Amino acid sequence: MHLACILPEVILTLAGVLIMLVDPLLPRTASRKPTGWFSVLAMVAAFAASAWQLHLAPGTAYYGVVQTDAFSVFFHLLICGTVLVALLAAIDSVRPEAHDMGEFFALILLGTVGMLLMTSAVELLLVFIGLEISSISTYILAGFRRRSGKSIEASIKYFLLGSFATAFFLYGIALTFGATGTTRIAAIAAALPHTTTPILAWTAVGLILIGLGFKVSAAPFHVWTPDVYEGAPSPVVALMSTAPKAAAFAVLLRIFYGAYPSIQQHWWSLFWVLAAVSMTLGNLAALRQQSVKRMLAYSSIAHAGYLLVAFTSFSLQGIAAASFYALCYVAMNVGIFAVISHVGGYDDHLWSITDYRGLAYRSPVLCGAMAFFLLSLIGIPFTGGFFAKFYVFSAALQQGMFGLAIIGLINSGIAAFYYLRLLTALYSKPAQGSPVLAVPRMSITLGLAILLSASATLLLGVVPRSSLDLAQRGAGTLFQTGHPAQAAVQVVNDAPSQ
Amino acid sequence: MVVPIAYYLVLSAILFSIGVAAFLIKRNIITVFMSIELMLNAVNLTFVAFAHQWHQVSGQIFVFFVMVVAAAEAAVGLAIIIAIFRARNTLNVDQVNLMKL
Amino acid sequence: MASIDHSVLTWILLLPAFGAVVAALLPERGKLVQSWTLLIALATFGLTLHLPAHFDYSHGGFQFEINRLWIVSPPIRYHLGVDGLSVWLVVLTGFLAPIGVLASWRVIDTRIKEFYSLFLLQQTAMLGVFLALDLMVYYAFWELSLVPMAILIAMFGRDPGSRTSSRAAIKFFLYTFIPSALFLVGILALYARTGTFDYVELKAALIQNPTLFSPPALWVISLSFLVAFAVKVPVFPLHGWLGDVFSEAPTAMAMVVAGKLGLYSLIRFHIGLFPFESRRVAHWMIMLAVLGILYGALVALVQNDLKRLLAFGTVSSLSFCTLGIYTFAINGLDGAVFHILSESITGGALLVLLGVMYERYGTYDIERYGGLAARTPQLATLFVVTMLALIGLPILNGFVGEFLTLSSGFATSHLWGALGTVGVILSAAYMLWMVQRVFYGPESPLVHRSPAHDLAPREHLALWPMAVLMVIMGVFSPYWIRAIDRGVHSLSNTPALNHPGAALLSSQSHEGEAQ
Amino acid sequence: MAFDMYLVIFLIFGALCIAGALNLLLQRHPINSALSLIVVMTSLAVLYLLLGAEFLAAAQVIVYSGAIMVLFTFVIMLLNAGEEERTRGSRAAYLVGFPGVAALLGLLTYIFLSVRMPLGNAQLGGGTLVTTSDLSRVLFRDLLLPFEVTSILILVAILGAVALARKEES
Amino acid sequence: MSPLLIYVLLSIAKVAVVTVVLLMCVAYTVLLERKVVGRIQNRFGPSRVGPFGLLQPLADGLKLFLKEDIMPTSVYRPLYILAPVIALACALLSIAVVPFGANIQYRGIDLFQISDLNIGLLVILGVTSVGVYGIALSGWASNNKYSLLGSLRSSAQMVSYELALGLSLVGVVIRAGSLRLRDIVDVQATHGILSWNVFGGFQIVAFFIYLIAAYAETNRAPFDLVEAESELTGGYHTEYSSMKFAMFFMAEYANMITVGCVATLLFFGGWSSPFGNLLPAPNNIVIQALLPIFWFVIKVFFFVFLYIWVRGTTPRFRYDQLMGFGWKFLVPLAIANIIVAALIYAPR
Repeated sequence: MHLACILPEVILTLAGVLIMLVDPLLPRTASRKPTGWFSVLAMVAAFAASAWQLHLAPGTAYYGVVQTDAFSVFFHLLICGTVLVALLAAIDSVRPEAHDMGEFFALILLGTVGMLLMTSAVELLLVFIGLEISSISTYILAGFRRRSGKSIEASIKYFLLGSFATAFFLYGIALTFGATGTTRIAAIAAALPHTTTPILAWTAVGLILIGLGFKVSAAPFHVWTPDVYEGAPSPVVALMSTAPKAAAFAVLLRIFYGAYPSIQQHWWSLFWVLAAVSMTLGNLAALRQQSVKRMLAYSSIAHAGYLLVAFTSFSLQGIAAASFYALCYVAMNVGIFAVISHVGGYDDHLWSITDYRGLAYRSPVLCGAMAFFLLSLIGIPFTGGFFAKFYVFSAALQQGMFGLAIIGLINSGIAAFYYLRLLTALYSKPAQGSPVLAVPRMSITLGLAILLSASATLLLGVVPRSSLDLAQRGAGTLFQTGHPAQAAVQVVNDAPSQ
Repeated sequence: MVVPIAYYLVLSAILFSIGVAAFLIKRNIITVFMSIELMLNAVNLTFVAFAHQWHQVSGQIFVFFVMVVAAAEAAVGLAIIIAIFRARNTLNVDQVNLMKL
Repeated sequence: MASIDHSVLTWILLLPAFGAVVAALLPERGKLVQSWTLLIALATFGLTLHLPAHFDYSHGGFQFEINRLWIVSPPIRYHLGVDGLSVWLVVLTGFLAPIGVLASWRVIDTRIKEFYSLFLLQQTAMLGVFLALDLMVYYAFWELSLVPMAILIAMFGRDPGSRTSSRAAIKFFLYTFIPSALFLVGILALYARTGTFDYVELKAALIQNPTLFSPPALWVISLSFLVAFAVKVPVFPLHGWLGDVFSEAPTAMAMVVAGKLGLYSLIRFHIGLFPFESRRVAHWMIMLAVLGILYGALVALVQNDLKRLLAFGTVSSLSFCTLGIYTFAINGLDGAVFHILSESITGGALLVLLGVMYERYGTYDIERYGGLAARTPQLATLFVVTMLALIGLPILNGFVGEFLTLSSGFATSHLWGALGTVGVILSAAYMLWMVQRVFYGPESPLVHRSPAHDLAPREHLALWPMAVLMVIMGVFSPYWIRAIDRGVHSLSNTPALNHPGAALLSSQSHEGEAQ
Repeated sequence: MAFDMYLVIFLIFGALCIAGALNLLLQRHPINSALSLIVVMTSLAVLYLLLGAEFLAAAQVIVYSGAIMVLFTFVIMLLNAGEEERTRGSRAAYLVGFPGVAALLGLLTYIFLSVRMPLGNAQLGGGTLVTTSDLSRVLFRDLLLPFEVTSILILVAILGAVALARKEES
Repeated sequence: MSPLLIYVLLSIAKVAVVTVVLLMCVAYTVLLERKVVGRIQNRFGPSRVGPFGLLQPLADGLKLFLKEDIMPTSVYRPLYILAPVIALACALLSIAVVPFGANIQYRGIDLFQISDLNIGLLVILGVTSVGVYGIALSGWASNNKYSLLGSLRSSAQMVSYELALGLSLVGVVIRAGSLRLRDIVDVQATHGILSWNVFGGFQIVAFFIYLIAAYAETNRAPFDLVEAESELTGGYHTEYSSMKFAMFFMAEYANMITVGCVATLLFFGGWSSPFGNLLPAPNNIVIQALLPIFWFVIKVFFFVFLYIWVRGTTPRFRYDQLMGFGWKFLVPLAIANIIVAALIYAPR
C-alpha cells in the first residue's frame, strides 16, 4: 500500500538506475538511442501508474510524508506527460553519436522523480529534497552541450542562482519550523493559528516566496531565465521550462494553500505584486528580444505572472485555475521548444527571429505546429492557452481583483505583439540574400512529440472538461485539508445545537 | 546557563546576510559558491536553535539533510566550475558573459 | 419545424471548419483545393439559406436554438441561435464566401492549401460570432476571427513577406486584440456577479436585478464592450488599422474584415445588454459617427491608392450604421442593420472589382489608370453600378440604409443629421471623381500597353450575383426589414424602457432550456 | 559564574563565526575565503554542541569542514585560482544589493529580537541533549522516505559530476 | 579545593601526560621504523647515539629544533606557517577521546581517557578529515609544483579513502549500538578474543578495509604517493625544513599511533584482555588499572609494527591504481559489509 503511493517514482528510479548500469556495459561505439527508448517506455509506465493512482483511496504513506490525492495525481500526470514529450523530442535532436546519452536520459528520469515527489510530498523536508533532485539534474542538463561555452555558462548561472534561491527557501522552512515546531504541512496549518510567534511565519512566507519565485522564474527573481534558456540545449529547455516549473508551482500551491491558509491576508498581496511585476516585466523585456529562445524565456516569465494571478484569489477556483494553467502552459511550451530544438538544431545555429523567416516555405508542417503553439501562447480561443488565461482571470475577478485582471489582460495584448512578430516572420518570405538553411527531415519521434503536445493544447482548448474536473478535484482536496481552522470553527458552531 | 534563542537567530541572520552580500559582490565563481554554503550554514544554525527550543529532533534531521544536499551541490557545482574553467579559462563572473544579462 | 432545425446551426458552423481541415490535407494538384473550398462554401451558403426559409417572422426571440452545457464549471454553454438581427448576417456571410473563393481563384498561386483552409476557418469564426449566444463562446469566435486574417495578411500581402505586410498584420491584430482583452475582463466581471455567461440569462439578470452592479462598475464594463466593438467596426478615431489592412489583405479577406462583426456586436451586446449605459454614450457615438462620415469621405477624396480610397470610403459608409444604431429609433436600427448588409455586398463587389483590375494591371495607383471604360466595358459597367450603390442612389441598396439612418439622425439632432447628409454628398464626390479618373479620360500609358481582357466567366460568376442583389435589395427592402424589425424592436427607444422585458425574456429562456 | 560560562562560549564562537564570515567577504584570495569559511563552520559545530546537537556537531565537521571544503580547496588548487580581480562588477549589485542586504539584516534582527520572550532560552543540559539514537529513531522511521530519496539525490550528483567533468571526446 | 578547580587541574594534568607520552611514542616510533626497516633491508639502522641508538630521537629532535628556520621567498606565508600546525594539531587532537584503559575514576574523573564523548568515534573521524588541510595547504602555499602535485594527490586520496574508512566502521557501530568508544570496547570484552569485533563480531572484512583505508589516510606506504621521492622529490614538504618539517614528521607518526589505537579499540577489543573473563580479575587495584593498559599498549604496538613492516616490504601503488582500488573495490566492499552486518545484527 505504501509502495503504491510512490509507484511512479519507484518505476522511474528503477529505470534510471538500470540505464546507468547498462550504459557502461554497452560497447563504446554503440548508439545510446535504445536507452532513450527505454526511458520513454519507463515514462509511459510512470504515466500509467499515476493514472492508476486515481483509483487509490486518497491518503498519506510512509508516516505521513507523501500524500496521494487528486492534486498530486493531476501534477503527476502533467509532469510525466511533459517529460515524455520532452524525451521524445530529445531522442533524435541530440547527437546520436554522443556517448553520454545514457547519462542524459538517466538524469532526466531521476530528475523527474524529484519533480513527482515535490508534488506529492506533504513534509517540507521531502519537498526540499525533491526540489533539489529536480534542480540539480536540470543544472547538469543545462550544461550538457559542453563544447559550447554558452551551455556551460548557462549551467553555472542556473546553478548559482538556483542554489542561492534554495537557501532562501530553506530559511523560510526554518522559520516556519520555528513558528510551529513542525514541518508537516497539515500540522503547520493546524498549529499556525495558535502560534505565539506569528511574525516568524509571516517572514517565512516571504522567504519561501523568494526561493520559489526563483524556481518559477517570477520577476524580479527571473534574472537567470533568459540566459539559461538561451544557452542550454533546446531539448533540455523544453524540459526545464515546463516540468520543474509546474512542480514548483505545485509546491507553491501545496505550501500556501495547505500550510498557510490562516495567514492568507499576509501573503496574497505579495502574490499580487509578484504577478503584476512578472507579467509586465516579462512582456516588456520580451518585446526587445531578437533571439527566439530569449524571447520565449521572457514570455515564460510573463506566463509565470499570469499563473500567479490565480494565487491572489484565495479560493478553490484559484487553485483549480492555477493547476489548469500549469497544464496548458507546459503543453504548449514543451511543444514549441520541441519544434525549436529541431529547427534551431542541437547547436542552435538558427537562433534569431530573422532566421525563422519563411519557415512556412521550408517545412510547412513544423511551421504550422509552431504557429499553433504561438497562438496558444497568445491565448487565442480553441487553444489551451485561452482557457487557461480565462480561468485564471475569472478566478481573480471573482475575488474582485479588477486591477490585476486588467494589468494581466493588457499584458496579454502586449505579449501578442512579440508572438506575432515571430508568427508573421514564420509566414513571410525569407529575406533576400540570407542563406536559407535547410531544416532536416523531421524524425518520427519528434513528430510524435509535437503531435502529442499539439493535440493536448487543442484538446485543452476545446474539451477542457475532464482535465478541469481533475484540477478541481485536486483543488478540492487541497482546499479542504488546508482549512482545519474552518473545520474547527464549524465544530464549535455545531456544539450548541447538540 | 542560558542564552536566549533569539541570539542564535540573530547570529544566523547576520551570517545569512553576509552570505547574501558576498554572493552579490564576490567576483570569483568559487567564492560566490562558497557564500551560498555560508548561507546554508546560517540556515542550519536556525534549524538547530529551533530544534532546541521545540525539543524536536526533526529540526536537527533537517540540518542533516541539508548537509547531504550541500555535499551533492558542491560536487555538481565544482564539476561545473571545472568545466567552465576549461571552456573559458577564467573564474571571474564578469567575464562569463557570452550572453548579455 | 423540420428536425434539421435543431442542428442546422451546428452544421453551418462545423462545415467550413471541416472543410478547412480537409483542405489542409488535400494535395495541391490542379484546382483541387479551390474546387473543394468552393464546394464547401456553396454548401454552407445553402445551409444558411435554410434559416430565412424557415424563419418564423412572427416570433421575436431566438430561433433554431441549440443549448447544451459545454463546461460545467464555470458554466459555459454551447448556445447558438439566430433572431431577426443575425439571420440575414449569417446568410450574407454564407453568400460572400463563394464569391471570395472565386475572387481568389487565380490570384492565390502559392501556399494554396494554407490560404483556403485559413479562409474557411475565418468563415467558421465569423459564423460563430453571429450565432453564439453564450458570451464565452462568442468571445472565442470573436478572437478566433483575428487569427486567419492576421496570418493571411502576413502571407499574402501585396508584397508577401515584406515588412509592410507583417506590420499590417500585427497592427490589425493588436488593434483588435488589446481592446478584446479588456472586453474579456468585462465579460468576466459580469460573470463574477451573475454566475452566467449566457446572453439570455445575463440580459434577464441585468434587467431584473439592477442592484447587482454599482452604476460606475456597469458603466466601465459597458465601455470595455464598446471599445472592443468600436475598434472592430471601426468607429472614427479607432480606424487606424483599416487602411493598412485593406491595402495589404488579399481581396477575399478584405471583403469580410470590416463592418459587420463589430456592428452586429454593438447592437447585440452593447445595446442589448446595457440599454441605459449605451444611451448615455449615444450622443457621443452619433457625433463620432458623423465625424467618421465626413472624415472618411474627405480623406478618401485625396487618396491616390484605390484600396486606401476604398478603406476610407468604408469608414465613412460604416459610420452611417453607427449613426443609425445610436439614434435608438426603430428606423435607425433597421437602417443600420440593412446598411450593414448592403455595405458588405457593395464593398465586397468593389473589392472584387479592384482585384480584377489589379490582376490585369498590377497596380492600385489611380494616377496610372485612365480610359479603361473603352477597353473593358463590362468591367466599367459593373464598377459604375457598384459605385452608385455605394453612394446611395435610390433603387439601389445603399439608399435604403442611408436614408433610414439619416432620417432618424435628423430626428435626433438636426445638426448631426445635416452634417451626415453632407457626407453623402462628399462620398458621391470622391467616388465619381475616382471613376472619372480611372475609367474615362485619355488612356494612360499603362492601360495602353497592357492587353485588354474584359471580365472572364469566373469573374462574371462572382460579380453578377452581387450586382443583382444590389438591385433587389434596393427595390424589395421590406423583405429584409421585416426580419430585422423583429430583431431590433426590443432594442429601440420606443418600447424599450417600459416594455415588459422581464416577462418576454424569461419566456425566451424557458424555451431555450426546453430545446 | 556557570551562567556566564555559557554566554561567554556563545559569544566567543559567535564572534568567531561573524569574523570568519566577514573575512570571507573581505579576503580577495579564494583560498583565504575558503579557510575563513572553515572557521565559520567549525565554530558553528561548537554552537551546535551548545545547543545539544552533538551528532550534528560531528557531522558538521566531517561533512562540511572535512569533505565539502576540502573539495573547494582542491578545486581552488587544481585551477590555481589567483586573487580575484576587482572588476567593477554590476553596479546594480551595489546599488540594490547593499541596501537590500542591510534591510534584510535589519528586518530579520528586529523580528527575532521582538520574539525574544516567546522563544525562550537555550540551556545547556536540562535533558535537551539529543543523542544519536534519538536522531536515528526519527530518521529511519518517520523520515524513512526522505532518507531513501536522498540516495537518488546523491546518484544524480555523482552522475552529473562525472558527466560534466569528463573531457569531451572529439 | 573546589570541585571545579580539581576538575580543571586534573584535566590539564591528563592532557599534559598524554601529550608528552604521545610525543615520546612518536619519537621512538621513528626510531623503531628506522631499526625495523633497516633489518628488513639487511642493515642495522641507527646504532651510534646511545645504546642501540636509543638516544637517536633526541639527537634528531635537537637537530631539527636548532636548525635555521628557512622561509622560501615565494611561498604564501600565512598558510605556509599554518599548514604544519594544522597537521600536527589534528594528529594530536584525536587522541583526546581514546580510552587507554578501563573506566577507573578518581573523584568523578576518568583517569585513562581525556574526554569521554557519546560521539567519540565521530570526533576521531572529524578530526582526521580536517587533517587533510595540513597537507593540502602546505603544498599549495609552497608555491612549488612538486609540492602542489603532492598535495593535490593527497587531497584526492584522503577524501576518497575517507569514504571507505567511514563505511567500514558502520558494522562495528551497529554491533555496539553506540558511537561511544567505551561502549564499543565493552561489547567486545566478554569472551576475550572470541568476542572481538574482528573475529566474534564478523568484522574481519571491515577490519581489513579499515586498515587499508587508514594506511591511505596517513599517506603511508604503499600509498605514500604524496611524498613519493622518485616522482615528487619530497612531495608536499619539499619546501619545508627544520621545525616546520618536524611538525609534519611528528604528525605522520602520531597519526599512525592514532590509527593503531582506533583499530585496537574498534576491532581488537581495546584494553580488554584476549582471554576475556577466563583469567580471574586481579585483586590489586593498581594491577586492575594497569593490566588493561598493558593489553592496550601491546595491541597498539602490534599495529605500529605492522605499519613499519608493510612499509619495508610492499611496493608503491601507481596513482590510477590507487584511485581505482579505492573507489571500485574498497567502497563497494565496505557497502556490502554494511549490508551483511545489518543482516547479522538485525534479528537482535
